[in-house]
Amino acid sequence: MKLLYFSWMRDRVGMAAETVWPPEDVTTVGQLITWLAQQSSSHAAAFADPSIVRCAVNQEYARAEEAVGPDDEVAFFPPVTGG
Amino acid sequence: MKLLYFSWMRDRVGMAAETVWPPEDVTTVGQLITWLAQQSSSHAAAFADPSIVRCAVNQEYARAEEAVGPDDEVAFFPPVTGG
Amino acid sequence: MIKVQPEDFDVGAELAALRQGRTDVGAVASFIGVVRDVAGPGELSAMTLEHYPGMTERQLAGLEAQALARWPLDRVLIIHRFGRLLPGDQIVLCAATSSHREAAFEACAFLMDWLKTKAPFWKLEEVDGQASWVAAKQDDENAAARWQTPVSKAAKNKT
Amino acid sequence: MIKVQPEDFDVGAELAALRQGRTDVGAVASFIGVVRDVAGPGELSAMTLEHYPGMTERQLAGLEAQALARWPLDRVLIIHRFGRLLPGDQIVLCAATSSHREAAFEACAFLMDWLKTKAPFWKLEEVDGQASWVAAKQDDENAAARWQTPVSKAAKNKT
Repeated sequence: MKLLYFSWMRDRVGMAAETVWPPEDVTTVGQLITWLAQQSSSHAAAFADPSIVRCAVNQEYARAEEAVGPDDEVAFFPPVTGG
Repeated sequence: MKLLYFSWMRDRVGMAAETVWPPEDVTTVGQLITWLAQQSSSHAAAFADPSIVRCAVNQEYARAEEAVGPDDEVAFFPPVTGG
Repeated sequence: MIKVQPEDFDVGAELAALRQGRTDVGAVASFIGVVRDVAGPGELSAMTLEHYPGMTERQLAGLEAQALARWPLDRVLIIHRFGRLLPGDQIVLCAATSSHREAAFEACAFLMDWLKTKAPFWKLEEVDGQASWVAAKQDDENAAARWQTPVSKAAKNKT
Repeated sequence: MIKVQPEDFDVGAELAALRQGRTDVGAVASFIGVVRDVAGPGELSAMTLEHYPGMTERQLAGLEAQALARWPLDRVLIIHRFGRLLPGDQIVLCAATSSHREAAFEACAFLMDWLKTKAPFWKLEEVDGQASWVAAKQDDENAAARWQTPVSKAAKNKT
Protein backbone atom coordinates (compact mmCIF):
# COMPACT_ATOMS: atom_id res chain seq x y z
CA MET A 1 0.00 0.00 0.00
CA LYS A 2 1.43 3.34 -1.07
CA LEU A 3 1.17 6.16 1.50
CA LEU A 4 1.67 9.88 0.89
CA TYR A 5 2.03 12.63 3.49
CA PHE A 6 1.59 16.36 2.97
CA SER A 7 2.20 19.60 4.88
CA TRP A 8 2.98 19.13 8.58
CA MET A 9 1.95 15.46 8.39
CA ARG A 10 5.04 14.95 6.21
CA ASP A 11 7.17 17.00 8.60
CA ARG A 12 6.04 14.92 11.58
CA VAL A 13 6.26 11.48 9.93
CA GLY A 14 9.60 12.54 8.48
CA MET A 15 8.96 11.40 4.91
CA ALA A 16 6.78 12.31 1.93
CA ALA A 17 5.91 8.75 0.93
CA GLU A 18 6.35 5.17 2.07
CA THR A 19 5.13 1.73 1.12
CA VAL A 20 3.62 -0.35 3.92
CA TRP A 21 2.22 -3.86 4.29
CA PRO A 22 -0.35 -3.69 7.08
CA PRO A 23 -1.82 -6.96 8.45
CA GLU A 24 -4.89 -8.38 6.71
CA ASP A 25 -7.30 -7.24 9.40
CA VAL A 26 -6.55 -3.59 8.52
CA THR A 27 -9.32 -2.99 5.97
CA THR A 28 -10.49 0.60 6.64
CA VAL A 29 -8.92 4.05 6.85
CA GLY A 30 -9.62 4.16 10.59
CA GLN A 31 -7.90 0.82 11.19
CA LEU A 32 -4.96 1.92 9.03
CA ILE A 33 -4.52 5.08 11.14
CA THR A 34 -4.57 3.07 14.37
CA TRP A 35 -1.99 0.65 12.97
CA LEU A 36 0.24 3.40 11.51
CA ALA A 37 0.30 5.29 14.83
CA GLN A 38 2.00 2.26 16.36
CA GLN A 39 4.76 1.97 13.78
CA SER A 40 7.11 4.65 15.16
CA SER A 41 7.16 7.63 17.51
CA SER A 42 7.09 9.90 14.44
CA HIS A 43 3.96 8.21 13.18
CA ALA A 44 2.46 8.40 16.67
CA ALA A 45 3.13 12.16 16.74
CA ALA A 46 1.67 12.68 13.27
CA PHE A 47 -1.54 10.79 14.05
CA ALA A 48 -1.83 11.98 17.69
CA ASP A 49 -5.01 13.95 16.94
CA PRO A 50 -6.96 12.11 14.21
CA SER A 51 -9.61 14.87 14.19
CA ILE A 52 -7.19 17.16 12.32
CA VAL A 53 -6.00 14.50 9.89
CA ARG A 54 -7.69 14.26 6.50
CA CYS A 55 -7.40 11.22 4.23
CA ALA A 56 -7.73 10.58 0.51
CA VAL A 57 -7.91 7.11 -1.02
CA ASN A 58 -6.93 7.08 -4.68
CA GLN A 59 -7.14 10.89 -4.69
CA GLU A 60 -10.72 11.09 -3.37
CA TYR A 61 -11.57 12.22 0.16
CA ALA A 62 -12.21 9.23 2.42
CA ARG A 63 -13.69 8.89 5.91
CA ALA A 64 -12.56 6.52 8.66
CA GLU A 65 -14.97 3.77 7.62
CA GLU A 66 -13.80 3.79 3.96
CA ALA A 67 -12.20 0.54 2.73
CA VAL A 68 -8.48 0.41 1.86
CA GLY A 69 -6.50 -2.39 0.20
CA PRO A 70 -2.95 -3.23 -0.88
CA ASP A 71 -3.25 -1.55 -4.31
CA ASP A 72 -4.57 1.78 -3.04
CA GLU A 73 -2.79 5.13 -2.90
CA VAL A 74 -3.62 6.54 0.52
CA ALA A 75 -2.73 10.14 1.43
CA PHE A 76 -2.80 11.83 4.85
CA PHE A 77 -2.74 15.59 5.32
CA PRO A 78 -4.14 18.42 7.49
CA PRO A 79 -7.24 20.41 6.50
CA VAL A 80 -6.48 22.28 3.28
CA THR A 81 -5.59 25.98 3.18
CA GLY A 82 -5.39 26.91 -0.50
CA GLY A 83 -7.26 29.51 -2.49
CA MET B 1 -36.14 76.24 -16.22
CA LYS B 2 -33.90 73.94 -18.26
CA LEU B 3 -35.40 70.62 -19.33
CA LEU B 4 -33.56 67.57 -20.68
CA TYR B 5 -35.06 64.48 -22.32
CA PHE B 6 -33.40 61.11 -22.81
CA SER B 7 -34.08 57.84 -24.66
CA TRP B 8 -37.62 57.52 -26.03
CA MET B 9 -38.76 60.56 -24.01
CA ARG B 10 -36.54 62.62 -26.32
CA ASP B 11 -37.88 60.81 -29.39
CA ARG B 12 -41.48 61.51 -28.34
CA VAL B 13 -41.02 65.13 -27.27
CA GLY B 14 -38.97 65.68 -30.42
CA MET B 15 -36.06 67.46 -28.78
CA ALA B 16 -33.19 66.74 -26.36
CA ALA B 17 -33.51 69.97 -24.37
CA GLU B 18 -35.70 73.04 -24.04
CA THR B 19 -36.07 76.01 -21.75
CA VAL B 20 -39.54 76.61 -20.31
CA TRP B 21 -41.19 79.25 -18.11
CA PRO B 22 -44.02 77.48 -16.29
CA PRO B 23 -46.52 79.59 -14.30
CA GLU B 24 -45.69 80.36 -10.68
CA ASP B 25 -48.12 77.81 -9.26
CA VAL B 26 -46.02 75.00 -10.80
CA THR B 27 -43.74 74.25 -7.85
CA THR B 28 -43.31 70.44 -7.86
CA VAL B 29 -42.20 67.78 -10.33
CA GLY B 30 -45.75 66.40 -10.46
CA GLN B 31 -47.23 69.81 -11.29
CA LEU B 32 -44.52 70.36 -13.90
CA ILE B 33 -45.41 67.07 -15.62
CA THR B 34 -49.12 67.97 -15.67
CA TRP B 35 -48.32 71.39 -17.15
CA LEU B 36 -45.80 70.02 -19.70
CA ALA B 37 -48.30 67.41 -20.95
CA GLN B 38 -50.54 70.29 -22.03
CA GLN B 39 -47.89 72.15 -24.03
CA SER B 40 -48.08 70.11 -27.25
CA SER B 41 -49.31 66.78 -28.58
CA SER B 42 -45.69 65.57 -28.53
CA HIS B 43 -45.41 66.43 -24.86
CA ALA B 44 -48.77 64.81 -24.22
CA ALA B 45 -47.54 61.59 -25.89
CA ALA B 46 -44.27 61.61 -23.96
CA PHE B 47 -45.99 62.07 -20.59
CA ALA B 48 -49.02 59.89 -21.38
CA ASP B 49 -48.03 57.28 -18.78
CA PRO B 50 -46.26 59.07 -15.89
CA SER B 51 -45.64 55.71 -14.15
CA ILE B 52 -42.89 54.95 -16.66
CA VAL B 53 -41.34 58.43 -16.58
CA ARG B 54 -38.40 59.04 -14.23
CA CYS B 55 -37.25 62.51 -13.22
CA ALA B 56 -34.00 64.00 -11.97
CA VAL B 57 -33.71 67.51 -10.54
CA ASN B 58 -30.16 68.85 -10.71
CA GLN B 59 -28.94 65.33 -11.56
CA GLU B 60 -30.50 63.64 -8.52
CA TYR B 61 -33.54 61.36 -8.75
CA ALA B 62 -36.70 63.25 -7.79
CA ARG B 63 -40.24 62.11 -6.98
CA ALA B 64 -43.50 63.85 -7.95
CA GLU B 65 -43.65 65.86 -4.72
CA GLU B 66 -40.11 67.22 -5.10
CA ALA B 67 -39.82 71.03 -5.46
CA VAL B 68 -38.66 72.58 -8.75
CA GLY B 69 -37.78 76.21 -9.50
CA PRO B 70 -36.66 78.42 -12.39
CA ASP B 71 -32.94 77.75 -11.88
CA ASP B 72 -33.20 73.96 -11.81
CA GLU B 73 -32.02 71.47 -14.43
CA VAL B 74 -34.88 68.98 -14.74
CA ALA B 75 -34.47 65.77 -16.74
CA PHE B 76 -37.12 63.26 -17.83
CA PHE B 77 -36.34 59.74 -19.00
CA PRO B 78 -37.62 56.16 -18.93
CA PRO B 79 -36.37 53.62 -16.35
CA VAL B 80 -32.66 53.06 -16.94
CA THR B 81 -31.26 50.02 -18.79
CA GLY B 82 -27.47 50.25 -18.48
CA GLY B 83 -24.94 47.85 -17.01
CA MET C 1 -12.59 55.08 -9.13
CA ILE C 2 -15.20 56.00 -11.72
CA LYS C 3 -14.76 56.15 -15.49
CA VAL C 4 -17.47 56.92 -18.03
CA GLN C 5 -16.04 56.66 -21.52
CA PRO C 6 -16.71 55.59 -25.11
CA GLU C 7 -13.35 53.76 -25.32
CA ASP C 8 -12.83 50.08 -24.56
CA PHE C 9 -10.90 49.15 -21.41
CA ASP C 10 -8.09 46.67 -20.65
CA VAL C 11 -9.39 44.44 -17.84
CA GLY C 12 -5.98 43.09 -16.85
CA ALA C 13 -4.41 46.56 -16.66
CA GLU C 14 -7.39 48.03 -14.78
CA LEU C 15 -7.43 45.28 -12.15
CA ALA C 16 -3.65 45.46 -11.74
CA ALA C 17 -3.87 49.24 -11.25
CA LEU C 18 -6.60 48.73 -8.65
CA ARG C 19 -4.32 46.78 -6.35
CA GLN C 20 -1.12 48.63 -7.26
CA GLY C 21 1.05 49.32 -4.24
CA ARG C 22 -1.19 47.32 -1.91
CA THR C 23 0.10 44.00 -0.56
CA ASP C 24 -2.41 43.77 2.29
CA VAL C 25 -5.39 43.20 -0.02
CA GLY C 26 -5.98 39.55 -0.85
CA ALA C 27 -9.31 39.57 -2.68
CA VAL C 28 -10.22 41.10 -6.04
CA ALA C 29 -13.77 40.42 -7.25
CA SER C 30 -14.80 41.72 -10.63
CA PHE C 31 -17.56 41.62 -13.18
CA ILE C 32 -17.48 42.33 -16.92
CA GLY C 33 -20.69 43.00 -18.82
CA VAL C 34 -20.53 42.18 -22.52
CA VAL C 35 -22.88 42.99 -25.44
CA ARG C 36 -24.86 39.88 -26.36
CA ASP C 37 -26.01 39.21 -29.90
CA VAL C 38 -29.34 37.85 -28.71
CA ALA C 39 -32.21 40.34 -28.33
CA GLY C 40 -35.59 38.75 -27.81
CA PRO C 41 -36.41 36.75 -30.93
CA GLY C 42 -33.92 38.50 -33.22
CA GLU C 43 -30.18 38.81 -33.65
CA LEU C 44 -28.66 42.02 -32.39
CA SER C 45 -26.30 43.71 -34.84
CA ALA C 46 -25.32 46.67 -32.62
CA MET C 47 -26.33 48.60 -29.54
CA THR C 48 -26.02 52.28 -28.67
CA LEU C 49 -25.71 53.28 -25.05
CA GLU C 50 -26.98 56.77 -24.33
CA HIS C 51 -26.31 58.40 -20.99
CA TYR C 52 -26.88 61.63 -19.06
CA PRO C 53 -23.45 63.30 -18.85
CA GLY C 54 -22.89 64.79 -15.43
CA MET C 55 -25.62 62.83 -13.69
CA THR C 56 -23.93 59.53 -14.63
CA GLU C 57 -20.65 60.48 -12.97
CA ARG C 58 -22.54 61.83 -9.98
CA GLN C 59 -24.58 58.65 -9.54
CA LEU C 60 -21.55 56.36 -9.98
CA ALA C 61 -19.50 58.35 -7.47
CA GLY C 62 -22.37 58.05 -4.99
CA LEU C 63 -22.56 54.32 -5.69
CA GLU C 64 -18.83 53.93 -5.08
CA ALA C 65 -19.13 55.82 -1.78
CA GLN C 66 -22.04 53.61 -0.69
CA ALA C 67 -20.08 50.43 -1.38
CA LEU C 68 -17.03 51.73 0.48
CA ALA C 69 -19.20 52.67 3.46
CA ARG C 70 -21.06 49.37 3.52
CA TRP C 71 -18.28 46.79 3.15
CA PRO C 72 -14.69 46.62 4.44
CA LEU C 73 -13.24 47.36 1.00
CA ASP C 74 -9.94 48.82 -0.05
CA ARG C 75 -10.94 50.19 -3.46
CA VAL C 76 -13.82 50.18 -5.92
CA LEU C 77 -13.69 50.51 -9.70
CA ILE C 78 -16.58 51.20 -12.04
CA ILE C 79 -15.99 51.69 -15.77
CA HIS C 80 -19.05 52.15 -17.96
CA ARG C 81 -18.90 52.77 -21.69
CA PHE C 82 -21.35 54.71 -23.82
CA GLY C 83 -21.83 55.06 -27.58
CA ARG C 84 -22.24 52.40 -30.25
CA LEU C 85 -21.10 48.88 -29.35
CA LEU C 86 -21.07 45.57 -31.19
CA PRO C 87 -21.81 42.03 -29.96
CA GLY C 88 -18.87 40.81 -27.87
CA ASP C 89 -17.83 44.35 -26.91
CA GLN C 90 -17.25 45.08 -23.24
CA ILE C 91 -19.85 47.45 -21.71
CA VAL C 92 -19.03 47.66 -18.04
CA LEU C 93 -16.37 46.62 -15.53
CA CYS C 94 -17.02 46.60 -11.79
CA ALA C 95 -14.41 45.54 -9.28
CA ALA C 96 -13.87 45.66 -5.53
CA THR C 97 -10.73 44.84 -3.56
CA SER C 98 -10.74 43.79 0.07
CA SER C 99 -8.98 41.56 2.55
CA HIS C 100 -12.32 39.73 2.83
CA ARG C 101 -13.41 37.73 -0.19
CA GLU C 102 -17.11 37.76 0.76
CA ALA C 103 -17.06 41.54 1.03
CA ALA C 104 -15.42 41.82 -2.40
CA PHE C 105 -18.00 39.49 -3.98
CA GLU C 106 -21.01 41.12 -2.32
CA ALA C 107 -19.86 44.64 -3.11
CA CYS C 108 -19.30 43.71 -6.76
CA ALA C 109 -22.79 42.19 -7.07
CA PHE C 110 -24.24 45.26 -5.32
CA LEU C 111 -22.48 47.60 -7.79
CA MET C 112 -23.92 45.72 -10.75
CA ASP C 113 -27.46 45.56 -9.36
CA TRP C 114 -27.46 49.29 -8.65
CA LEU C 115 -25.88 50.17 -11.99
CA LYS C 116 -28.71 48.31 -13.69
CA THR C 117 -31.39 50.28 -11.84
CA LYS C 118 -29.85 53.68 -10.95
CA ALA C 119 -27.19 54.67 -13.47
CA PRO C 120 -28.73 56.86 -16.19
CA PHE C 121 -27.92 54.74 -19.24
CA TRP C 122 -30.35 53.64 -21.92
CA LYS C 123 -29.78 50.91 -24.49
CA LEU C 124 -30.92 51.30 -28.09
CA GLU C 125 -30.79 47.90 -29.79
CA GLU C 126 -30.44 47.38 -33.52
CA VAL C 127 -32.19 44.17 -34.58
CA ASP C 128 -32.86 43.34 -38.24
CA GLY C 129 -32.22 46.95 -39.22
CA GLN C 130 -34.75 48.24 -36.65
CA ALA C 131 -33.61 50.33 -33.67
CA SER C 132 -35.62 50.13 -30.45
CA TRP C 133 -35.13 51.15 -26.85
CA VAL C 134 -34.69 48.32 -24.36
CA ALA C 135 -37.35 48.18 -21.63
CA ALA C 136 -36.27 47.99 -17.99
CA LYS C 137 -36.53 44.60 -16.29
CA GLN C 138 -38.51 43.94 -13.13
CA ASP C 139 -35.87 41.29 -12.32
CA ASP C 140 -33.28 44.04 -12.07
CA GLU C 141 -35.49 46.03 -9.70
CA ASN C 142 -35.87 42.94 -7.53
CA ALA C 143 -32.14 42.27 -7.56
CA ALA C 144 -31.40 45.84 -6.45
CA ALA C 145 -34.09 45.70 -3.76
CA ARG C 146 -32.27 42.95 -1.86
CA TRP C 147 -29.56 45.47 -0.91
CA GLN C 148 -32.11 47.52 1.04
CA THR C 149 -31.58 45.09 3.93
CA PRO C 150 -28.50 45.50 6.13
CA VAL C 151 -25.22 43.92 5.06
CA SER C 152 -24.86 40.28 6.13
CA LYS C 153 -22.76 39.52 9.18
CA ALA C 154 -20.89 36.94 7.12
CA ALA C 155 -19.63 39.55 4.68
CA LYS C 156 -18.29 41.68 7.49
CA ASN C 157 -16.27 38.91 9.10
CA LYS C 158 -15.10 36.50 6.42
CA THR C 159 -11.59 36.51 4.99
CA MET D 1 -10.98 24.78 -17.72
CA ILE D 2 -8.53 23.84 -14.98
CA LYS D 3 -4.89 24.88 -14.68
CA VAL D 4 -2.54 23.99 -11.81
CA GLN D 5 0.80 25.65 -12.39
CA PRO D 6 3.76 27.40 -10.73
CA GLU D 7 3.72 30.21 -13.35
CA ASP D 8 1.85 33.49 -12.98
CA PHE D 9 -1.19 34.10 -15.18
CA ASP D 10 -2.41 37.03 -17.28
CA VAL D 11 -5.91 37.85 -16.02
CA GLY D 12 -6.92 39.91 -19.07
CA ALA D 13 -5.81 37.24 -21.52
CA GLU D 14 -7.40 34.42 -19.51
CA LEU D 15 -10.78 36.17 -19.25
CA ALA D 16 -10.69 37.12 -22.94
CA ALA D 17 -9.96 33.49 -23.86
CA LEU D 18 -12.86 32.34 -21.68
CA ARG D 19 -15.40 34.24 -23.75
CA GLN D 20 -13.60 33.81 -27.08
CA GLY D 21 -15.98 33.08 -29.93
CA ARG D 22 -19.06 33.53 -27.74
CA THR D 23 -21.26 36.57 -28.33
CA ASP D 24 -24.28 35.20 -26.47
CA VAL D 25 -22.62 35.39 -23.06
CA GLY D 26 -23.10 38.72 -21.33
CA ALA D 27 -21.74 38.12 -17.83
CA VAL D 28 -18.17 37.36 -16.73
CA ALA D 29 -17.65 37.16 -12.97
CA SER D 30 -14.16 36.57 -11.66
CA PHE D 31 -12.08 36.48 -8.51
CA ILE D 32 -8.35 36.88 -8.03
CA GLY D 33 -6.70 35.76 -4.81
CA VAL D 34 -3.46 37.57 -3.98
CA VAL D 35 -0.71 36.88 -1.39
CA ARG D 36 -1.07 39.33 1.52
CA ASP D 37 1.92 40.52 3.49
CA VAL D 38 -0.01 40.33 6.75
CA ALA D 39 0.11 37.05 8.69
CA GLY D 40 -1.25 37.24 12.19
CA PRO D 41 0.96 39.63 14.17
CA GLY D 42 3.95 39.51 11.80
CA GLU D 43 4.84 40.56 8.29
CA LEU D 44 4.86 37.81 5.70
CA SER D 45 7.97 37.71 3.53
CA ALA D 46 6.97 34.75 1.34
CA MET D 47 4.60 31.83 1.13
CA THR D 48 5.02 28.36 -0.35
CA LEU D 49 1.98 26.55 -1.66
CA GLU D 50 2.29 22.78 -1.57
CA HIS D 51 -0.26 20.60 -3.33
CA TYR D 52 -1.09 16.98 -4.07
CA PRO D 53 -0.35 16.54 -7.79
CA GLY D 54 -3.02 14.44 -9.43
CA MET D 55 -5.60 14.84 -6.68
CA THR D 56 -5.59 18.62 -7.18
CA GLU D 57 -6.48 18.37 -10.85
CA ARG D 58 -9.06 15.69 -10.05
CA GLN D 59 -10.74 17.82 -7.35
CA LEU D 60 -10.73 20.97 -9.48
CA ALA D 61 -12.22 19.15 -12.47
CA GLY D 62 -14.97 17.81 -10.18
CA LEU D 63 -15.56 21.31 -8.84
CA GLU D 64 -15.85 22.71 -12.37
CA ALA D 65 -18.36 19.98 -13.28
CA GLN D 66 -20.42 20.74 -10.16
CA ALA D 67 -20.59 24.45 -10.97
CA LEU D 68 -21.60 23.74 -14.59
CA ALA D 69 -24.32 21.36 -13.40
CA ARG D 70 -25.66 23.72 -10.76
CA TRP D 71 -25.86 27.06 -12.58
CA PRO D 72 -26.71 28.03 -16.19
CA LEU D 73 -23.08 28.77 -17.05
CA ASP D 74 -21.26 28.81 -20.33
CA ARG D 75 -17.71 28.18 -19.07
CA VAL D 76 -15.73 27.94 -15.86
CA LEU D 77 -12.05 28.72 -15.32
CA ILE D 78 -9.94 27.81 -12.30
CA ILE D 79 -6.21 28.59 -12.23
CA HIS D 80 -4.34 27.78 -9.02
CA ARG D 81 -0.61 28.30 -8.60
CA PHE D 82 1.75 26.33 -6.40
CA GLY D 83 5.35 26.90 -5.28
CA ARG D 84 6.95 29.91 -3.62
CA LEU D 85 5.05 33.22 -3.90
CA LEU D 86 5.72 36.74 -2.63
CA PRO D 87 3.32 39.36 -1.22
CA GLY D 88 1.29 40.82 -4.07
CA ASP D 89 1.65 37.69 -6.22
CA GLN D 90 -1.48 36.21 -7.71
CA ILE D 91 -2.43 32.81 -6.23
CA VAL D 92 -5.72 31.87 -7.81
CA LEU D 93 -8.13 32.98 -10.53
CA CYS D 94 -11.73 31.77 -10.68
CA ALA D 95 -14.15 32.87 -13.36
CA ALA D 96 -17.57 31.92 -14.65
CA THR D 97 -19.35 33.13 -17.78
CA SER D 98 -23.10 33.08 -18.21
CA SER D 99 -25.95 34.99 -19.75
CA HIS D 100 -27.18 35.50 -16.16
CA ARG D 101 -25.11 37.77 -13.98
CA GLU D 102 -26.40 36.29 -10.71
CA ALA D 103 -25.43 32.81 -11.85
CA ALA D 104 -21.94 34.01 -12.78
CA PHE D 105 -21.48 35.72 -9.40
CA GLU D 106 -22.83 32.83 -7.34
CA ALA D 107 -20.83 30.22 -9.23
CA CYS D 108 -17.65 32.24 -8.77
CA ALA D 109 -18.22 32.58 -5.00
CA PHE D 110 -19.01 28.85 -4.84
CA LEU D 111 -15.76 27.98 -6.65
CA MET D 112 -13.73 30.03 -4.17
CA ASP D 113 -15.47 28.65 -1.08
CA TRP D 114 -14.93 25.08 -2.25
CA LEU D 115 -11.32 25.72 -3.30
CA LYS D 116 -10.64 26.95 0.22
CA THR D 117 -12.03 23.80 1.82
CA LYS D 118 -11.60 20.99 -0.73
CA ALA D 119 -8.63 21.64 -3.00
CA PRO D 120 -5.52 19.88 -1.61
CA PHE D 121 -3.26 22.92 -1.16
CA TRP D 122 -1.35 23.87 1.96
CA LYS D 123 0.23 27.22 2.70
CA LEU D 124 3.61 27.49 4.41
CA GLU D 125 4.11 31.08 5.57
CA GLU D 126 7.50 32.69 6.14
CA VAL D 127 7.24 35.31 8.89
CA ASP D 128 10.34 36.86 10.48
CA GLY D 129 12.50 34.07 9.09
CA GLN D 130 10.24 31.38 10.59
CA ALA D 131 8.26 29.04 8.33
CA SER D 132 4.94 27.68 9.63
CA TRP D 133 1.94 25.91 8.15
CA VAL D 134 -1.27 27.93 8.01
CA ALA D 135 -4.17 26.46 9.99
CA ALA D 136 -7.53 25.97 8.28
CA LYS D 137 -10.24 28.49 9.12
CA GLN D 138 -13.65 27.59 10.51
CA ASP D 139 -14.97 30.61 8.59
CA ASP D 140 -14.03 28.89 5.35
CA GLU D 141 -15.86 25.73 6.41
CA ASN D 142 -18.95 27.80 7.18
CA ALA D 143 -18.73 29.61 3.85
CA ALA D 144 -18.55 26.33 1.95
CA ALA D 145 -21.41 24.84 3.99
CA ARG D 146 -23.89 27.40 2.65
CA TRP D 147 -23.70 25.75 -0.79
CA GLN D 148 -25.13 22.52 0.66
CA THR D 149 -28.58 24.11 0.28
CA PRO D 150 -30.21 24.14 -3.17
CA VAL D 151 -29.34 26.90 -5.63
CA SER D 152 -31.47 30.03 -5.19
CA LYS D 153 -34.34 30.53 -7.57
CA ALA D 154 -33.05 34.04 -8.22
CA ALA D 155 -29.78 32.74 -9.61
CA LYS D 156 -31.59 30.48 -12.03
CA ASN D 157 -33.77 33.22 -13.49
CA LYS D 158 -31.88 36.52 -13.37
CA THR D 159 -30.14 38.07 -16.34
